[in-house]
Amino acid sequence: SSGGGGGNSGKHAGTDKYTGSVTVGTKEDSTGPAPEIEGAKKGGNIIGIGPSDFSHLDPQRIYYAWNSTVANLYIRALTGYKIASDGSMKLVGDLATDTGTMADEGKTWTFTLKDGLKWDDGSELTVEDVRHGIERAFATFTTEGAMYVQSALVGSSDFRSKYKGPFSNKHLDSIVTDKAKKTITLKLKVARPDLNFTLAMHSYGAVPVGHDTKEKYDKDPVSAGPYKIAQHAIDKSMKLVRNPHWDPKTDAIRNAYPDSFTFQFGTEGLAAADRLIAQSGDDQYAVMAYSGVPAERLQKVLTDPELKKRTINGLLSGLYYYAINCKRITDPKVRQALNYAWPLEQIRRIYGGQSAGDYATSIISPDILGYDHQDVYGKAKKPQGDPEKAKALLKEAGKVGQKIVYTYPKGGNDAYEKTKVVIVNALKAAGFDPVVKAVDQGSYYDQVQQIDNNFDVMWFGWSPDWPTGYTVMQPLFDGATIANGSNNVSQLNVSWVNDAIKKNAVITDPKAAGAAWEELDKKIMTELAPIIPETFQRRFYLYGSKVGGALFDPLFSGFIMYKLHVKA
Amino acid sequence: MTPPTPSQATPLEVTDEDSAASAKPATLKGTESRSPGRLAWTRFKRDRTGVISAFVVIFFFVAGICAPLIAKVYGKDPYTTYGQNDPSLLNDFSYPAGPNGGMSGDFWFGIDPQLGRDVFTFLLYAIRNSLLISAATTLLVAFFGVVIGLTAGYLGGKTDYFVGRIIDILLAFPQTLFFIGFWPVMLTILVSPDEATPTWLIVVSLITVMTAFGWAPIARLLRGEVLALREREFVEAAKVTGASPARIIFKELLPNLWTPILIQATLALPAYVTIEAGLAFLGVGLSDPTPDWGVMVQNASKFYQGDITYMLFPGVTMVIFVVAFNLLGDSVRDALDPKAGR
Amino acid sequence: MSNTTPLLDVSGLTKHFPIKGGFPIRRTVGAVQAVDGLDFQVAEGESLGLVGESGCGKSTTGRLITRLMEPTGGKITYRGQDITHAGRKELAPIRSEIQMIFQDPYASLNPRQTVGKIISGPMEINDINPEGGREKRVRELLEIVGLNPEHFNRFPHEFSGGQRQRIGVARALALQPKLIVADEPVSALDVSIQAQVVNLLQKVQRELGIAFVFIAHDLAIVRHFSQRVAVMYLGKIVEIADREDLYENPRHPYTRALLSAVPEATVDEEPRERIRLAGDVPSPINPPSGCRFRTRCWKATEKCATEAPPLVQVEGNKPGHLTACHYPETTETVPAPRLSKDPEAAA
Amino acid sequence: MSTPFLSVRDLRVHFSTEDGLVKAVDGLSFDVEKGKTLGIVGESGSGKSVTNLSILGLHNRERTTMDGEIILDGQELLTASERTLEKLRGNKMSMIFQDALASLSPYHTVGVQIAETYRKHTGASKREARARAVEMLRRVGIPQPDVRVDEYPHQFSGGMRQRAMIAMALVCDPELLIADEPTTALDVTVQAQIMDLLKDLQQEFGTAIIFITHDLGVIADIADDVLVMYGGRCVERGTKKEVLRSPDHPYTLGLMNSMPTLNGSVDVPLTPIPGSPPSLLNPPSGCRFHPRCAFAEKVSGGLCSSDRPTLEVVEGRGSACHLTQEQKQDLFADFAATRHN
Amino acid sequence: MFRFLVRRILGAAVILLIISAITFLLFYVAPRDPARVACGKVCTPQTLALVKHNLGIDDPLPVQYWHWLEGVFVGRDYASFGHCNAPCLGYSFQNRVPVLSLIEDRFPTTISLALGSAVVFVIFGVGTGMIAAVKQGKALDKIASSASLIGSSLQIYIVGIVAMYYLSDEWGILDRPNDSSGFTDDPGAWFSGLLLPWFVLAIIFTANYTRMTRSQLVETLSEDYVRTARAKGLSARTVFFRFAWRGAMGPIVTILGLDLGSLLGGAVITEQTFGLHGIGALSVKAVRDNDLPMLLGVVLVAAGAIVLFNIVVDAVYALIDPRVRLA
Ligand SMILES: Nc1ncnc2c1ncn2[C@@H]1O[C@H](COP(=O)(O)OP(=O)(O)OP(=O)(O)O)[C@@H](O)[C@H]1O
Ligand SMILES: Nc1ncnc2c1ncn2[C@@H]1O[C@H](COP(=O)(O)OP(=O)(O)OP(=O)(O)O)[C@@H](O)[C@H]1O
Ligand SMILES: [Mg+2]
Ligand SMILES: [Mg+2]
Repeated sequence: SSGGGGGNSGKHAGTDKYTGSVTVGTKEDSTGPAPEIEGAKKGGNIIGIGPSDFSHLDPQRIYYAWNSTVANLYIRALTGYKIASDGSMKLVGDLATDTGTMADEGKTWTFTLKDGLKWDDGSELTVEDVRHGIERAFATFTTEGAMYVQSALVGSSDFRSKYKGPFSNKHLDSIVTDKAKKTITLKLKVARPDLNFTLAMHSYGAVPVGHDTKEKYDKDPVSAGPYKIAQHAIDKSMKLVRNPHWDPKTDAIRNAYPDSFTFQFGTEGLAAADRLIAQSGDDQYAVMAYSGVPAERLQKVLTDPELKKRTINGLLSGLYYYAINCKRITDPKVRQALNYAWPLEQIRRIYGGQSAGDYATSIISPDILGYDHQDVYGKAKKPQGDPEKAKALLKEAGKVGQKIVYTYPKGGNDAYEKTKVVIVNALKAAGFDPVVKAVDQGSYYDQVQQIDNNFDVMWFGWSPDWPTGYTVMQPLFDGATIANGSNNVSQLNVSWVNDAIKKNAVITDPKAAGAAWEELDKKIMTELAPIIPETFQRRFYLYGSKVGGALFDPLFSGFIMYKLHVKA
Repeated sequence: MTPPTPSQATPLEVTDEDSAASAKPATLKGTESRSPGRLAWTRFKRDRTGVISAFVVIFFFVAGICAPLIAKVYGKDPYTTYGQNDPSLLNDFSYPAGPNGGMSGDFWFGIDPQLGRDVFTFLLYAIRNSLLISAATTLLVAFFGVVIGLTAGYLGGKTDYFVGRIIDILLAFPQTLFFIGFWPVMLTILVSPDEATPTWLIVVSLITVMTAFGWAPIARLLRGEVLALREREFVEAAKVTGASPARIIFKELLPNLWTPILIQATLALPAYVTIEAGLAFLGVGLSDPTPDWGVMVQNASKFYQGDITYMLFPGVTMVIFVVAFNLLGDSVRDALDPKAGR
Repeated sequence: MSNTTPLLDVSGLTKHFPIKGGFPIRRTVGAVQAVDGLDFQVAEGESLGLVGESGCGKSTTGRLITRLMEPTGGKITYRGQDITHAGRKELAPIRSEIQMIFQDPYASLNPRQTVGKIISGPMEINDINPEGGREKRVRELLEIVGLNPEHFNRFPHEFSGGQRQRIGVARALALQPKLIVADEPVSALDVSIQAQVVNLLQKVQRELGIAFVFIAHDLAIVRHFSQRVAVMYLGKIVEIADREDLYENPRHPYTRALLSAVPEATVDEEPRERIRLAGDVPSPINPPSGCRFRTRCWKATEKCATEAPPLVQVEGNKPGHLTACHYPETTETVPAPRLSKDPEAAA
Repeated sequence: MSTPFLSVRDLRVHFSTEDGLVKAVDGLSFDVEKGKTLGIVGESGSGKSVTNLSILGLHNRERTTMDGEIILDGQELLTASERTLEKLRGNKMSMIFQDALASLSPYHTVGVQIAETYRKHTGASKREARARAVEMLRRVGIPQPDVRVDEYPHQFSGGMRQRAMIAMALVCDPELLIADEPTTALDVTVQAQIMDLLKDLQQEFGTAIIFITHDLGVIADIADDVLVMYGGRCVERGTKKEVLRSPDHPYTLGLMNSMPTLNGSVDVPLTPIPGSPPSLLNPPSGCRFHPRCAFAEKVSGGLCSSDRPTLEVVEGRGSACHLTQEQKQDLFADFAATRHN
Repeated sequence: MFRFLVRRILGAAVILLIISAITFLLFYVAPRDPARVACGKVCTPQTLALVKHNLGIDDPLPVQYWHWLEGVFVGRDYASFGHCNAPCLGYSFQNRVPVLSLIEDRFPTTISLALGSAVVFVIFGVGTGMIAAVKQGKALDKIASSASLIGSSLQIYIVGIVAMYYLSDEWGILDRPNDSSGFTDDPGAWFSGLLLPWFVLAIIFTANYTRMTRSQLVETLSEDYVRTARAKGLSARTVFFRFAWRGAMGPIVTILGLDLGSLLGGAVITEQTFGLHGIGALSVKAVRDNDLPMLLGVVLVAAGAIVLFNIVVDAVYALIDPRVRLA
């Protein structure tokens, strides 16, 4: 609290090891119950503090990670990730007995349901419910969820024109269920060797056919997990209590120690951090639900041993980067120059220094299968930027004084107001003519995802939906996806890239696939430089001193709610 | 007769005797007369608090106006990221490495976290910008408020009704919401999509929108004053001699409204300083790296736990300025309107 | 003089102030009949006194004549020219000839203007450039009204009430008017000062030949100042006559009552016969039918309630002495009874 | 002679203001007898109201210095405590103010305002007090008093307000009534009504009245004794007849001469008093009237501008002037010729 | 009174209608697309069109406004949500619940904040003002006057933060602001959760009331009718409270009405500073989310509160001052 900071402390305060090395588990691994956590006892209430309410509770409308932190407590899909206390992940069967059986080079997938699965009203969870969850994703109101499975099932990204969803009492022919055998078979139009990963997304969680209230389901979903929603004041608070019909023996993933969870919304990161630093009253039982300790509090939290003890941290699964609009900046040399010029060090310093994360030097992030350190532009050595090299490249391209319109979302994260300053300085030093054009965060994505936008460099971020290269490369660089609203904001449309994506996508061996994606990464960065990778951000979360079992979720980058417990 | 016994005026009265008796000195006295303005000025000069606060306020304005000069002499500017350029100035968490917010002989008020800019010059320019915006807004608001209020009040009838309804709507409109909801949007319309929004445009539009809302209460107040003044006999006297409405409004009424106008202005200026800062605090209005009080407070509000110094400078200077200006306003009011006891 | 056109001719002058009300849409629901059908003339150089109780419409009449207000009805002719509804432009040439002096010496001078500006303002507006410049004229005027000409740079608040009223007179004189409407010019002044201003006005009237409409409620001052006097009651003239006629031979009961109520600073004589009027002047929104004075009149009959008495020369009056009464007083008329204190009885 | 009912001795009331010390009343003495009316005349600012507010002790004690003696029925008022005064005000002595609209509370009905005084001093019940208020309103001639009692002052006409004010002042049958220009703002017809009313009430109860006015005509109508004030001092005292018939001070004379009358000659101009009233911040030295006095030169040695003339009262009659009795006879006679009656 | 109320409420309705139309128009002036939010992480043009249709924003502007008005006056049918009874302010784009239900949910906080702090600042402000007026010119008066001046110069976003830091985080005297318990479900928690915001709001507002009360009282204390009351022999207390204070109340009530009007419309900065969930927070969120129905809702609530309190103030004024006639 007193003025001044004190000298440079040297190393960052996070763990050094990347946590997210994922493997595919066996049937054994998929059998419940989940391993007990040492010293954990049942009972109590855990409080989750967050800036805003979960945007969706309906499984088919859940996509974003923060929704998934709570979805984990009541939604179950065919597969899921079993996370060990060291942070390593295993893909296991959740509703299914294992991670499924692939046939037909990845075009046919079959899963068998476990016994004893029940909804929170005691009725049985059947294969029909699982199918319903997938078919529901075609409905007109489930626009927010993932689309991989739908596209794969009908073989078109405009899948709603092929199938209107289950409410017209028609089922997809491409899904075959067998109630007696408890099996469900998906027959895809295109090969998807990693469909078992895809199906772990909450977007494909099961929904009871008999209790589907369509749009209204979003407010009051039925639980298949250990907790169910008891009370929900939108944007203010939500309370989850035990689901008595959840049987731990059917669940290899989840523990369920607290009797209840209470989420309190409307507390921004800074205030939440302050609350947990003070931890008065019930705040001892609180965790920062999904927004971490902001840059401004890192020093306080990490330099105070008592506070530091109450943190967890980990790298975000995603990549923060700056997309270069290849339609406007057509010369790869200029894009390379931008990569050289970018002041990664200054930016990270604003984010809070070394503790805030690692410099990103590639497209694929460390959590992804097959990650291999690579650094085309030598950013690890010269993170502050290399204006000379950049200038030389610019000169070569004959584009000295090139105007660069840089944009970022205004109003969300104040750090971007600061990073823009160092970016402008760096660009100027490298011989560019930077123009800053902030866009109100409410319409930011809308605007940068317009094909004919007027931005050259756009702040952007991407989290893969499951930890394989496909979920990074395909959405970001597949030329076929270019359209208004597409995530290929670089608007990269290069045939060899498109081909490589297609080819890599069907490699069934995870190891080989990983290597192939890595290679593509390197090639894209070297030859095309459509983006400027910025950081693999590290996030710190505070929790109250009475909270036990705090563990960083490598997938959703928050607390693993179902592993928390109240300390005596 | 009991009511009209203004004792204050009595000592000033010119009696016929003294003029008749001494014609020569009367000539001299005749020219130096005590206008109501001068009287107010003498009253003001006697008010110690008022004079001191006037000096404080003037000090702020001078500091603001001379900011570039001072910065030049001092040898720093508010935009250079000293801390980023010289890594020893900021620690690993981007807080100033030195104690007390990095205050030193080089950086008198320290440097700011994250970017490591010079707080002293930043503050100077912040004062400059904040005062510029609020002073301009005050002037404009007063101008439009006066013109519209005067016209509506004097003309009455349909004009008055129409203006009155517009004022009703403006006063009922939630202004903060307008600012956070619509102002940024309107800005984007004005600027070509691949050009940076120039700071002058932000400033101008900010002033414009604040003026658009701000004139209404002043106009309403002045309208009321005009309605009262309009019934005064000296206005009728002017009408009897054939004065045009314009002449009556500007030559007869306006000089009598300087007191309420000045009072409103002294209330408005500090209010606009805080409104503008409040908007910047909410993230609309001026924003980094444009120096501004509100921007500084907003920044500081995030760092105060680790670096209270940074909060201290903008917070304390702003409070001092507003307090001084309010005190000054009070004294001006007392001087202009001695009866409204305070 | 009587056959030449009078300077000012007022006939049937009426002013009704609308009263807004109604529900749900506002509209005019009634009217304050402030002035209701006045007829009188003012000859050149003549002073007409206008007296009556508060609220009887004296000031309204003054404002109508000076065209500060738009009449609701009737006609105002100035030197043969109809100015009843003349606009600002049409009035321009006449403006300088009809001026006004106001009651309140504090409110009638703009506190933010110097005396010089106040007096030269009218000249500026009417673009009059007297020989030797306006400033010289201002000094002259100040001299005329008995103020130190060196004081033209001072502000009104530096003067006493009487002096301010002189400034008001100087302003009125600046345009060399033919007619001055003086609305209670001395009622706000102290007794000792009143006389100063009355004398000044009298001097001005005589020396410059200016006609006056002199509004007052002090009967003694009107008598002193005006050759002809009109008595108003509730928006109407009840009696108009030459000074001597009116004060010595009042024919309207109201005039009599008014005169008898004036307290006099004499102790020698036997107390005069007093007529005590009960109650107050009725509201001009709903004036009594017929003769408006009947509610307070001790002679009122049925006729008074149904028939409004015309303003005519009643029997026994000299020419020009007009009275509006069905039962005019004669000198022998039995004095009015001292009314009981309960005004209900009279109402 | 018995001790007078009210006796004011050498009263001095000074206000300290921003501009300096205002000597509003500067050495004033007079008596009032029971059942009699003392008329106080004087120009605006001569200290009439200030004098009478001191009797009731209504000045702000912190900003006013008061000296001298005010004895009401044997009780010293100037030094009396606020509690003593509270008991006397509205009860034994009461006051009627000029501007009835401003002086009546706009927030309470007339009846309540009257009843409240009565309850305070008699401890009567609400109902009794209300009945008393109705009775008082009837007594001062307000029509339909039982209805009017529940109306607010702004619903009354000017004359009725003044009556209500009188009713309020008289509700506890005070022994001393101070009327501060109660009729100045009213029309002559209403003024006559009010004065009749006061006279009747005085006859009935034998109240002592101090009647303040600037109109000698009103004095002639109502007063028994007259006190003429100028610049915070008394310049002349006497019975009404004495003062009006043979004024003994140039100021009184001037006042009379400057008033037009209903039956004097109209062709002679009025004779005003030149100049304007004195400032009380820097009052003229010596006799305060001397700058405006037509006879100041007639007194040798510039006495008028250097010495304050003493007021010598013999049997209630006296004036403060440096002129000798002979001079006065000479000079005043000339002057009287120009009178308008 | 009845006529006054009817007339004024009609006028208020017209104002609100105009304001809603302006808001509607201004919203669409912006190059922003509320559909994007509901379009998910991967947003194809087809999905976007679908979302637009779902939200009812594929109609032309006047039609949309007409539908909205219809909803307000006669209710409205939604394809996906069914019937929404009048007055229906629409469904929130972002939260997909009726706007009205969200507002109802947030209003208790806003009311608690406004009324609670009003109680504090009126009691303290008026009390101090009274003392200052009685002790005019004395030390106490001077202290009160200067304290109130400094108080009124403070800003919530400075004092609030500092107070929160010291009073609750560092010293633990007061609880951190928290509005999770309503008055009805846990009065104790409700009280302690709002104490700090009340306190801080009160510091800033008290000052105005002190100054206002003082100057009004100084004025009324010198009124003639107060002098009359003293002349009647009434005690100083009675004179002060029954007469002087009665006269001073009108303007104070006016200001209080205006303050309450704007506080009830949502104190954006206050709620932002303390992290409370009132109308102010809701409006900030509506803006961030491009949530037009929500934005319209909060704009109308805020404007409505102001307009309503204007009417209330006028009515109360007429009750205080019998001279005022309502028309
Ligand atoms: N409270 C006060 N503070 C300062 N000066 C005062 C105060 N009250 C009265 N005076 C001054 O004292 C003088 C006498 O005032 P006072 O009211 O007694 O006059 P008055 O004879 O009643 O005049 P009027 O006929 O106008 O009522 C005036 O000059 C007035 O300005
Ligand atoms: N602008 C106006 N609107 C409505 N009524 C008015 C207006 N001006 C005057 N009146 C009314 O007209 C009537 C006559 O008013 P006017 O001022 O002419 O009376 P007055 O004889 O001059 O009275 P006073 O002696 O009090 O000056 C009064 O009842 C007054 O209330
Ligand atoms: Mg007086
Ligand atoms: Mg008048």
